[in-house]
This record gives sequence, structure tokens and C-alpha cells, in this order.
Amino acid sequence: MIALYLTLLIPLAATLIFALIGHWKHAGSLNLLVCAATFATSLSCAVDVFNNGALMSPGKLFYVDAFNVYLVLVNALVGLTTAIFSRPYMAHEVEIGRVDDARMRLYHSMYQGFLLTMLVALTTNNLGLLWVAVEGATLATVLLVSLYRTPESIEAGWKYFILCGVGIAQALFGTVLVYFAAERVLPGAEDALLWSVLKDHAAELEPTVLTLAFVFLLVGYGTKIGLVPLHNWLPDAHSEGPTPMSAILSGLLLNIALYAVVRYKMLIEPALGNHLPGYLMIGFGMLSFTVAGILLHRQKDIKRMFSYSSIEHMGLMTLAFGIGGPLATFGGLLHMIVHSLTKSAIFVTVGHAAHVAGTQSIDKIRGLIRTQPSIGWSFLLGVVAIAGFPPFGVFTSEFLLFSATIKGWPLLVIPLLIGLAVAFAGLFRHLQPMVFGEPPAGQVPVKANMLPVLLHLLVVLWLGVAIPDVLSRWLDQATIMVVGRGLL
Amino acid sequence: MPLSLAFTAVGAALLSGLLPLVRPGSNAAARLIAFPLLGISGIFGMIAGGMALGNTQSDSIVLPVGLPWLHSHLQLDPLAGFFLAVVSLVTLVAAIYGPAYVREYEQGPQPLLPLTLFTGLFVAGMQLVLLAADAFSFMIAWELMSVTSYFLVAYQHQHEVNRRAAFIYLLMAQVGGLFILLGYGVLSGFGHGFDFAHMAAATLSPGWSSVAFLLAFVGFGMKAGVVPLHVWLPQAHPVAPSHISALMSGVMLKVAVYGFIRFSYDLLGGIHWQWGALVLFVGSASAILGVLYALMQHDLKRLLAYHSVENIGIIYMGLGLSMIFAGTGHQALAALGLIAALYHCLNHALFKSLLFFGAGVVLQQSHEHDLEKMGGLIRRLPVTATCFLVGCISISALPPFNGFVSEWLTFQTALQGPVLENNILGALIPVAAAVLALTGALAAACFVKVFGICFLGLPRSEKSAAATETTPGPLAGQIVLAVLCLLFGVLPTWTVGQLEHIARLFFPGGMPETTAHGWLWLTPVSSQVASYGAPLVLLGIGLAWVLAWLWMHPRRRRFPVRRAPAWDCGFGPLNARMQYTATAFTMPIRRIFRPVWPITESYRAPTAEEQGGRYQLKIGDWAWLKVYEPIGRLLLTTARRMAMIQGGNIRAYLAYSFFTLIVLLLVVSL
Amino acid sequence: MKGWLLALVQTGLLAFGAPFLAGWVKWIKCRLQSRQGPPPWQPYRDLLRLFGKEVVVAEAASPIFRIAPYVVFSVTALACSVVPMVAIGLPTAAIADVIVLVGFFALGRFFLALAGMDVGTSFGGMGSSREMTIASLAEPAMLLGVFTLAMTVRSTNLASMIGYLIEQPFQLYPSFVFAAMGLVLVAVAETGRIPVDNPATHLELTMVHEAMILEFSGRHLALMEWGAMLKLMIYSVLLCNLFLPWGVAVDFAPLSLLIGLGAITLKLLLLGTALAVAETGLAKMRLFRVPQYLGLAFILCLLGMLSHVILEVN
Amino acid sequence: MTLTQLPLAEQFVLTLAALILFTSFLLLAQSRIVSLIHTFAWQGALLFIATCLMALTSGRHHLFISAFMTLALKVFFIPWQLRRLVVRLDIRREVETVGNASLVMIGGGALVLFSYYVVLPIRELSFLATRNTIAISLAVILIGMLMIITRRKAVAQVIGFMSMENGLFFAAVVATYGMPMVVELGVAFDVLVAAILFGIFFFQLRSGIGSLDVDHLNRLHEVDR
Repeated sequence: MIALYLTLLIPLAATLIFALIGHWKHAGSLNLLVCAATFATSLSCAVDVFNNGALMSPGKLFYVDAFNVYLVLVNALVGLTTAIFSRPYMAHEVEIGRVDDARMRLYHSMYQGFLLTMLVALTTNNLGLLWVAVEGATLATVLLVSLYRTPESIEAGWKYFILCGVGIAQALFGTVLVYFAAERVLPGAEDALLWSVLKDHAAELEPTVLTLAFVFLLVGYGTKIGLVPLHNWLPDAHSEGPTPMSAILSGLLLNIALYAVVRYKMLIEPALGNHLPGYLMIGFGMLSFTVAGILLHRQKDIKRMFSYSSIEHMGLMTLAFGIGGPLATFGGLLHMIVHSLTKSAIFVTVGHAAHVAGTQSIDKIRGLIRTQPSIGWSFLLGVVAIAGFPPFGVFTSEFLLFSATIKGWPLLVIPLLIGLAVAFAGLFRHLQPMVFGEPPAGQVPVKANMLPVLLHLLVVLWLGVAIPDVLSRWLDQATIMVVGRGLL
Repeated sequence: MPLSLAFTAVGAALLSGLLPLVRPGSNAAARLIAFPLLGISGIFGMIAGGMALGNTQSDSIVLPVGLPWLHSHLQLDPLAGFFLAVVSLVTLVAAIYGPAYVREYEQGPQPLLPLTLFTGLFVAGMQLVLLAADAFSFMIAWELMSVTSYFLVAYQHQHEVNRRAAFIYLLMAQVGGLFILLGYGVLSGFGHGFDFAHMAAATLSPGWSSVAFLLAFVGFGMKAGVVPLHVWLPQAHPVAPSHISALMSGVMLKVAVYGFIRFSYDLLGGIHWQWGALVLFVGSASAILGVLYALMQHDLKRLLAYHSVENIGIIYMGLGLSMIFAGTGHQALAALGLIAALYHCLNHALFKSLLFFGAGVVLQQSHEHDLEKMGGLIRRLPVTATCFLVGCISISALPPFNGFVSEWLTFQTALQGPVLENNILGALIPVAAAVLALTGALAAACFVKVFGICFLGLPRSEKSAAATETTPGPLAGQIVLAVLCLLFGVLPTWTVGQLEHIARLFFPGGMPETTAHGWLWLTPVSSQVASYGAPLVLLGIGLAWVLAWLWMHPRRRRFPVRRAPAWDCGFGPLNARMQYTATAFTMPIRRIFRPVWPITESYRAPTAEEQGGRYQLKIGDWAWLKVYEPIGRLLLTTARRMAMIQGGNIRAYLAYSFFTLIVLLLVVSL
Repeated sequence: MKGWLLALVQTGLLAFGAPFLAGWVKWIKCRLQSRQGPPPWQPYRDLLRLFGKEVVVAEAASPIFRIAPYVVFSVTALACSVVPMVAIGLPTAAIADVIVLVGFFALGRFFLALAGMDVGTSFGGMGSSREMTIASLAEPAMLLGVFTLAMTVRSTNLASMIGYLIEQPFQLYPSFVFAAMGLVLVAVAETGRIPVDNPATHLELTMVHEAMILEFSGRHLALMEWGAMLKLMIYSVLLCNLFLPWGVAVDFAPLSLLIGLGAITLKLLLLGTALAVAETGLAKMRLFRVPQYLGLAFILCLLGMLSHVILEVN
Repeated sequence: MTLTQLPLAEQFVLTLAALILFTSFLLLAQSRIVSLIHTFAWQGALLFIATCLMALTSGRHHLFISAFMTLALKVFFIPWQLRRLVVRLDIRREVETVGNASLVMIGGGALVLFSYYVVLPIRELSFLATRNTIAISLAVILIGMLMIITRRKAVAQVIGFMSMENGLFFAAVVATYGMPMVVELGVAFDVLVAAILFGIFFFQLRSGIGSLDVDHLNRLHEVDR
């Protein structure tokens, strides 16, 4: 219990400290330390959950079960590794004068603030608070997107702000509707928005209201997931913000939004008795998957390209949860982990690559393997992993998704297959010239810390070869929560 | 017992890949560690495979890795054993051939490490594919094989063409992998489990089983390189290092064949003759088109790659026949066809890797890719030339070498067509046999061209005139394979006897009396119907030769051979440019089969300022022009259209989410 | 044992009878063209003379050039031992069936063509190119024709094919008619006779076989020439015994053997005459007409196949 | 029951709802930025009154807190800050060109009907007298979106966004007597932060793009120009 509180308090404190004290030489290191502490506490919290089941704070405000505990872990881990990466990276940015101290202050404090909101969103038991936290995440990151103050970055920031704000507002309306439905079941109760309460009364909730509510929630949180056609903010925000930001944005934020949607699906599908949420999610997932995969072929900016790949994978997960059934759901849950690990690793390498080449434009980055093998190879391997090649974990989840799809929705397999091939081609046609071949003149190695990438890829590899017992049990419990029956 | 040996083999292969990582800097270390381990892996694999081929019951094991509810099953039955032996044999030879061969790359820009690393993983991947006994492990091993070979193709990535080839290869491998995955998905859906035992137990409706079959056919065909899924082969093989080309073309394609056999014979079962007809048709098409395209190539390794397409086609013809007979209940004949196919797998592995090794030496010593620049190399590289000649004879299916036996068996299977009740099928099968005959004849023509242009005549460039014989290592590798080509050609009975263990797995009903008449006679159906005494053929040729030689002997002493310049019709001495070129050699065939290739020909007559006209000939590939390029164009146009939704105007974006909301609300409140 | 002995004798007969057949054809041809012409046994003299001559080998020639004649000859000789000429049921007949026989010829041709390319003259290359082209078209046609027979008699072993046909009471297979015509065309092409090739000319526009052996001399040339004659002989024997199997000895009794010898001699002489007549009447055709010619052969064999399937399988 | 049977207070609430809807129509139509801000403030005021009334009639006193938060934020702080910015950025005079005003108006009307149609099922359920107001609040939200879509000036978009928030808040109040306190606080906090951030962004836009016209934000796109 203490661990959970600490997990939330440490980032909170850090946010304030950074905001008050401002930037100094070792801010980066402190940032790193804080993240390490958060990770440690979240780890002990996970152990706690593993030993004696789901965790409920006295105020019923926070609730950690099998579904969100591993996401908390992933969050803390990615936060930590990204902090490792961000220290030299941002230092380099300061050197070349892209950001000044004031903005570094903003950066660090908002970095922690962002992690805080993520963790709150994950661990909270109150659906309203969930919304508040997700909105808070937007607010925390919006200034970081426009950190460089270039016209592009400002434009990206504005779009991110408005689109997500409007979207999230709809989610709030959805939440209100859910609360409204809940109030009829348990009138006047203060805890009518508590997940732990609602999930027991799910069956009694009013279907018609919940149908409307789900539409609003899907459109709202879907904007944050980056579902086509609500995705337009995503590539801009990813490509224009500082790379550590992009890493945690597509590594964590999208996951959280998806987590929210799935939570609501767990709540609403039993109430409805039909499969409507599933159908909607399948539709959105398929659309996003295909469109993003095709658009990959037109990318000129390396970070933008990978943000599209994020859209594609979020679409895949949405599809998985939409299809439902233990296989697909297990695959989706697993994919949440492996994707956020792999994608953040890729963004780390991408950041270094951009420093090596001094630009983000794809056709200026060449021959990385020759210039700096460590970056080149890890970049290559990362993309191989995200493209779904074994023995990396992404393959495992896609394997599950495929076998579930061909069982449940044989016809969906055709677009799925084409989409995967198209997306793969889109990634590699850009990747190959970047890593292979002769480097152009003036492309010099940079000081890079490849530990995060190595760590992530190793974990992903591990998950691909053999899923550890702990995790598989959690995932299975989560699967049971979502679709009622598990695999083990 | 065999399984543990097989594990040793896999382990050694993995080690040969990973161990050099401890000394990343040094090329020598990589070379000295990797190849011996690869050889060890080959040896153990051969022993394991041989033992597994021998014993009837397969031994299996379950390792605690993989999915939590599906640990990875591994097993080794005669089928897997046979292919394991083939893979390991070529691996062993590659390990003999490699060390001296890769020295050239040490001067190159790339370190040796990636090469050795991915070679080891590649071999391990292939061996694991053969051992895997559940869909998940199979797919993992399969994709491991694909990815590592991708890195090997892309090893010399400074050339744009290599990157392009690697890209196309990996893309098609990926798509193929997805197809296979779906095939397994169907099976597991009906069999309620991902391990082969459950899948084999699954009972499918004819429709679904045909779907599964088609998925697997496309998936494995993509890797095996049947027309029109072959386009990656002629691009990937030429650019990979030669011993890798040998492994890929000689062995990896066989692993694909293994997958196909495993899927359709073992897991799917209940074969329909229509499948066989499809396989036979596609096989024939691949065979004939493969050889016709090969005839037109000038790049030695590209030519060999197209010949892989041809030989895979022949293998598929054997499989197709076997399936047709199996589908119509003629078990013995089905077994015969399967045996023929498997035998050809072995043979192709032998002579194709032999040819690739030879080509590697030629390329390395003469520094020429283009046949038109070679010539007269037999005097510079006598041993290589001899081994290459053996390879040429074998691949042209000429007795008494190994290629002939398997094609002969295929013929014999085809000739049993009339036993089918379905007359049309019975008539079409011999036509397929005629296609096979045409293929063989064209292959012979092609390899007369290759050997004649490359090794005989006068050298067409300084570089090839200055070529020198290579070091013992590569030579030893080639000699071993050449000897094996002859052995497997002369002792077919023993080999077939071994292969019958595999056929018995799937056709317990009946066995052909192929080996019933002793080691001397190969009698596919009965001694009355057809017989082939390979040892006697060799003996007879030798006998006639000796007789002729003895007859000549006294005269030889009286009139020793006199050397003189060749007859030049009285004008000028002969020079290299007067010789027939590869292009000229194949001109008649080009003219006869004109529509088969997209040909662009241009001739500029000699002008005042330029002596000598200029003749240009470009041979494309219809499959590429008519199937793959349109797809690519379609994709790009779609992308351009789709990009319109992202015009950059935020109000438009808001409108999207607005209308999405409206539409959804309408939908749910309807 | 007796069988093996007989087989050896028969092989010898075939081998040493071949030059006579060639001479006979040439003689008849001259007669038809109202020329004196050399006697039928002239080829024996030629061969002996060539064996007596010294060998001149081009400087550029490689060992291939020198082993080629031996390979060509020995393979063809081995083929002789397989063909049932006088009697069937000889042990050697089981060594190889008709497909292997085709394989033998292919092997011989392979080395012949290589030898043609070895010296590096343009003639050699031209000859090899044409030879391989023609062969690659002729082989499938031939195999298809053979398959037609094989399907009727359910065997590809020459001996058992002929045996089956003898045992049967005479009956007319429509498929055989087509197959016979097709195989005759193929045989003409394979043995390099008019109208496909002209063994008597050295005009570079037309020659195929001659172009390849242009550089050979002395005993090498002798072996090559002899090999060619053997080939003609084998094809003739095959045609005779497959389509007119009467008289072939089914047992090793002296009388039946004698009858068999007489029968085959008679058949061969007739066939030779027919060939001579045809060659006199026809003109050598352009190289690029040959595909159509062989295409005709292929079509005939295919028709034979189909008529077998449609008309004869009950 | 019909309107006449309702107690006066609730009739009053309904009237307020109608007025709120009217204000958002005004927002939709308003072309002068300053007057936009004023209208927005008025909407906030109406919302404040409505909340107080609900609090009184239902006796849920925590609603007063949220009511006063509304007053502070939506009536004073945000309009004041926006006005200050407008003055400092000197865009007081700028006239917002509304694309075909009449059409937009018709659109707004259609949205009202649509939202009424959509929330019919909810209407059937609610045991609050003020249930019809849910339709109004949804209409306010949708009209707010419509406004963001049709306006080109960043300030106008912000106001549209904020009026959406108003709609949400109103919905919460009238449908369920407001959300749990913690949520209310969180939402209010978010709105506050958002308002501040908007302020920052105006300057960034002005300095970076050179204008507050969002149609000039077209550097990032996928089409090749």
C-alpha cells in the first residue's frame, strides 16, 4: 500500500521540485534518480499485488489489479529508461542551443508531471479521476510538444491541444452518462463512479445510456489512442516534440487511453449484452491499421514515420480487444507491453540517429551501421522487432491475434494480411537506406547510451521466447476480467 | 538419442554464430571459431538425421519455452531426419569451403562478424524448423531462418542492388510466413491445439482443408520459389556470398519443401487429387519457365538461381503426381512419387550447392560476374572446372549421375497415369512428363552454354585470362560434393531404400517394389515395367571406354597427338571475339520461344565515327512486370489518395471527429 | 551366361553393322541420283583410314576435346548393348529402359557439344548451339511417342515392349500409327539426316553435326563418325523392332536366332532404302523451319497419346 | 408531467437552460471577438445561477462549491484573461469571418434537434424533473464543436472549447446533481490549467506563426504541395 502511494507521491514531489528550483547541472541525473525510485516502488507494489491479490486504497480512490499492475510496471520502466536516454540527449540539445534553461525546467517538471498523470490514470479507481488524469496528461505534454518554439512545433502543439481537448471533452460527457446510469442503480452514492463498485453492478446498468456513453468514450479516448480518423494530432506531436517525449507519448500515453477504453468495454459489454463495443472497436482498429500502414509509404520524417507505425499498432490492439475472446485479448494485452517497450526503444535510437545525421529527414540519414554500428544495429533490430519478426515478443502477440482472427472472423484475415505486408514494406523501404550503405560526409558518431534500447529489446526478446509465469498469470487474470474466461 | 544429437547440432550452430561476439573486433577470430563449429554442427546433424531416418518411431520432447499454455514441442521423425541430414551435409561442406572463401571479405568494408553470426543463426534456424513439432516453434524457427538469411543477403549492403534484393526477399518471406501462419491457424482452429499432434488429429470439412492447403501451398511456395512467386530468388542469390547462396538455394528451399510435405501429407492428410493436379501444374510451369529464363541469363549465379526455380518445379511435379495418386487411392504409386520428389531434393541440394561453390570460385578468381567475359577457365582452374562439369552433368539429368535417377523415377511415376480411372488426367500426366523431358533437354542446352562459355574456348577478358586455381579448402568442398553426386547416381537402390522409410510414414498401405531386385536393379513398379541398373551403366561405359582405348593404344604410340592452330578458314588468326557468345548460343531458342520473355532488343549499325555496331538485349521477367510492379504502383497511388485526409487544416481535423461522433450516434440510436 | 554372351555378340553385330547401313543408304542414294557411288562397305575403309591417321589437336583445345570422342563412342556403344536387335530377353536389355537410352544419347550429345565449343572457333559454337536447340525440341517429342507405346504395353523396357507386341495377335493400334510417324520424324532429326541436317555438306549455313566435329581428325574423328553411324543404326533398329516386331527371336534357339537375324537385316535394308528415297526427294530446310518440323512430330506423338486414351482404353 | 406542474424553481432552471442554449447560438453567430468573450461570460453566469438553483432545490450543498468555482473560472477569470490577451495581442478590432452564418445557424438548429433525438432514451429514464435539459447540454456541446470548426481565429476556438466545457458541466449538474467532489475539483483544475496554457499558446502562435488564424497552421501535412 505504502509502495503505491510512494509510486504516486515521488513523481508529484519531483514535479513541484523541478518547477520551483529550476534547471541546474544535475537536473537530468535527479530526474533519472526519481524515475529509478518510482520504478523501485512500483516494483515492490507489483510484488505486493502478486503476493496478496488486488490492492485497494482505504479511500477506495486507488485500485491495482492484475490488469493495471503490469502496465504500472511498464510505465515506470519506460519512464526510467527514457530518463536514462533523455539525460545525454537533452544535454546535447542544450549544447546546440535548441533549448535554454527555462525550458529545461519546464521539460523536467513536465516529464515528471506526465509520469504522475499516467500513474494516476492507471491506478485510480474512480472513472472520473481517470478522465481528469488523461486530460492532465495532455496538458502536461502540450507545452513539451512545442518546446523548440519552431513554427512547426507550435503548430503541432496547438493541434495536439485542441484536438485532444475536444476529444477528451466528449469522453467526459461519456463519463457523465455512465455516472448517470450508475446513479439510478445506486442513488446518491458518492462512489457511483468507482470502478470496483461499478464492475459488480455492471449487469444492472441501463443499456441505452451506456450505448451512448460508449460512443462518446470511444470517440473521446479514441482521439488519444490515435484511431483514424481522429489521429491527426499524433504524427505532428510525435515528430515535433523532443524525442524522449515522443518515446513516452507513443510508449505510454496511447496505452493509457486504450486501457481506459478497455476498462469501459469490460464495464459496458456485459451491461449491453450485445457485442456493439466490440464491433465499433473492430471497425476503428481495422481502419487505423490499414490507413496508417499505407501512409507509412509516404513518410519523409523519421519520427513521423514511427508515429504512424504507432497508430498502426494501436489499431492492431484495438482490433484485438474488439475481436474479444481469450486468445485475441491475451494477445492484445501482451501487445500493449511489447509495443510500448519496442516503440520507445526505437524512438531512443531514432533520437540518436537524428543527432548523428543532424536532421530528422529520412533521405538525409544514411549508412548508420557504418557511422555508428551500435545505433545502426539496434535501430535495425528494433524495427525488425516491431515489424513482428520472431523471436521478438511482437510476433507472439500477432501470432495470437491472427489465430484468434482466423477462428472468429476469417474474412478479416485478408485485410489484416495485406495490411501487415504493406506496413512492413513501408517501414523497411525507408529503414534500409538509413542503416545500410555508405554514410554521407559529415555524419559523425555521437555520445549515445544504448542501455535502454538493449534492455527493452532483451525484455521483448524474452517475452517472445518464453512469457514469465508471473506475467502470464496476470495477463490471464486480466483476460478473464475482460472476456470472462482465460487461457491457462 | 537422435534428438539429443540434433540438439548438439543446433547448439553448435548457435555457438558458431554467437561465440565470435566475444571478440567483436577480430575477423580472424570470427573465421576460426565460426566455421569449425559449423562443421561440427553439420556432422552431428548428419548423424542425427541418418539415425532418425533409420528408426521407425520418432522421438520427441517438450521444452519449457514458448507460450505459457503451449510449450515448444520438438520431434525428429524420418521425414525431418532426412531433411536434417541434407541440411547438415551441405552445412558441413560449406564449413569446409567457407574459411578460405570468406578471406576475400576481410579486405572489404564490412567486418566478418555479421556474416558468421547470421550464418550460424541461419543454420540453427533451418535445423529448428525441421525439429519443431508445434505451430508456434515452427513459425519462430521459420522466421528466424528468413530474417537471418535476409541479413546474409544484405551483407554487402554498400551496393544498392543488394539492398533492393534483400528488401524484396524479406518482404516476400514475410508474406509467405503470414500465409503459413494462417494455414496453421485453420488447422489449430479445427484441431483445438497448436501442436502437430492435435493438428494431425483435426478433421476438416473438404472446403476448409482446401483453404488450409492453399494457404500452405502459397506460403511455402513463396519460400520455395515456384512460379510466379519466384521473383525474389534470382535477385537474392546472386548478391549473397557464394557459400550462403549454396545454403539458401541448396538447402533453404528444401526446408520449404519439407514444410509443404509436413503440412499437406502429415498434418492435413486426406489429400484430394485436385490438389495434386494444382501442384503438378504449378510444378510443370515452374520447371519449364525456370529453365527458359535461366537460358537467357548471363550472370552466372542469377542463372543458377533460375535453375533452382526449375528444380523446385521438378520436385513439385513429383509431389503433385504423388498427391494425385494418393487422392485416387494408389498408395504405392503415391509413395513412388514422394520418393522421387525427396530424391530430387537430395540431388538438387548436392549439385546446386556444388555449382554455387564452383561459381563462387570462378567469381572470386576471375572477378567476373558476366559469362560473356569468361572463357578458357578450364586451363586456369582445372579442378574447379572438373567438379563444375560433374555438377553440370548432374543437373542436366544425364546418366549415370544423380540428377538422372530422380528425374527417371518421376518419369516412371508419370507413366503410371493410365491406372487412373480419370482418363483426361491419365492423358495429361504424360504430357506433364513430356514437359519434364523438355525441361531436361533445355537444362542440358543451358549447361552446355554455361560450361562451354565459362570454361572452354578462349578467355574473353584479361581478368579471366589471369585467373588462378583456388586454395585446398574450397577445392575439397567441391570434390566431396562431386563424388557424392556420382555416388548417389550410381547407388540409387540404397538411397531409395532409405527414402522408403519416409514414404511408409504416410502410405503404410503399399510400397513399390522399387528395390525388390537387389542392389543392382532399380525397378520402380516391377522388373517387367522398367528397370535401371545404374552400376552396370557405369561399368558398361567404362568397359566400352577401355575397349576403345586399348584399340587405340598401339596407334597412339605410332602417331602421338600433334598440336596445331585451329583452322581459321584462311583469314586471320582466331581471336576470342570470334567465339560464339552466350547470347548467340541461345539465340535459336530465344527465337523459338519468343513470347516467353519480355525482350527489348536494339541494334545500332556501325557509323562513320564509331566502328562496329552496338547490339543491346534486355530480358525481363513477365511475373515481375505484370504482377509485382502493378501492385507497387497501386499501393503508391492509394497512399497518395489517402494522404488527402491529412491536409494540415485543423478545422478539417475537428470536422472529422465531429462527424465521426455524429455518425456513430446516429448508428447506435437507429 | 549364354544370355550375356549372346548380348555381347548382338552388340558387336550392331556396332559393326552400323557402317554398312550408312554405306548402304549412301549407295542407294547415289543410285537414285544415277551416280556410280561408293560401295556400301566404303565406310569401313574410311574408318580404318581415319584410325590410321595421326591426330591434330588445336592449341586451344582442352582435355574435354580429347575425351569427348571416347565418351560419345562408349555411351553409344553401351546403348547398342541395350537395344534388342535379334533377340529379346537378353540380360543387358534390363540395364536400361528406353528413357535411359534417351539419356545416353543426351550424354553423348552433351560432350559432343562441349567439344564443339572447346576450340573457340565460331563454327563449333554455332554447331553446338543448333544441335542443343534441335535436341531440346526433339527429346520431348520422342519421349511422348515412346510413352504412347509404353502406355499400351505398360512398360518402358524395350525388350518387354517388343515381347508384348509379339505375343499379341496382330492388332492395329491407331495410336501406334501416329507414334510411328512422329518417331520417324524425330529419328531423322536426331540422326542428323536431310531435311534437318545434311551429313554430306560442310556449308556453314546448314551444317550442324559437321560443324561440331570440324576440328576433329584421325582416330578421334573416326570415333565420332562411328558414333554417328551407331546412332543411325540404333534408331533404325528401334523403329523396325518396335513397329514391325515380327521375326525377333523370343528364345535363344539357334534357328529362331537365325530367323531374327535375317528379319532385322531385311528390315534394315528396306528402311535404309526408304530413307535414301526420302533424302533424295526432300531438300534440306532452313534451320528455323526445324522447330515447326519437330512441332509436327510432337503433335503427332500427342495425337497418338490422346487417341490411345480416347480410343483404346476401354 | 408538463411544464406547468413543475415547481417554479425547476421552471426557472428550464428557462436558464433555454437561455444557455441561446447564448451558445449567440456565440455561434457573434463575429466580434470582444463581444464573443462577453457572451461567453454571460453563459458562465447563467450556468452559475442554474447550479445554485439545483443546489438549493436538491439540497446538495457541495454543488455550491462547484457553482462558485464556475463563477470564479468561467465568469471572471477566463473572460478577464482572454480579454487581457486580446488587448495585449491587439486583436480587439479583428472581425471573425464566419463562413456563411445563416447556414451555420441552420446547422446549429439541426444539432439541437439531433441531440434531442439522441438522448430520447435517457429522457425516458431520468427521474429528475430537469431531464430535458440533458438534450440542451448535449446541444451546447455539439454547437461548441461546430463553433470550433467554423471559426478561424484561435481565440474563438478557445471560447468554443470552453463553451463545450460549459455544456458538459451543465449536463453533469442537471442530470446527476454534479459529479463526485474529487472529480469536480479535478475538472476545474484542468480547465484552469487549460485556460492558462491557451494564454501561453496565443503568444507562441503570434510569435511563431505571426497570426492567430488557425488556417495558417498548415506546415505539417501529408499531401505533396
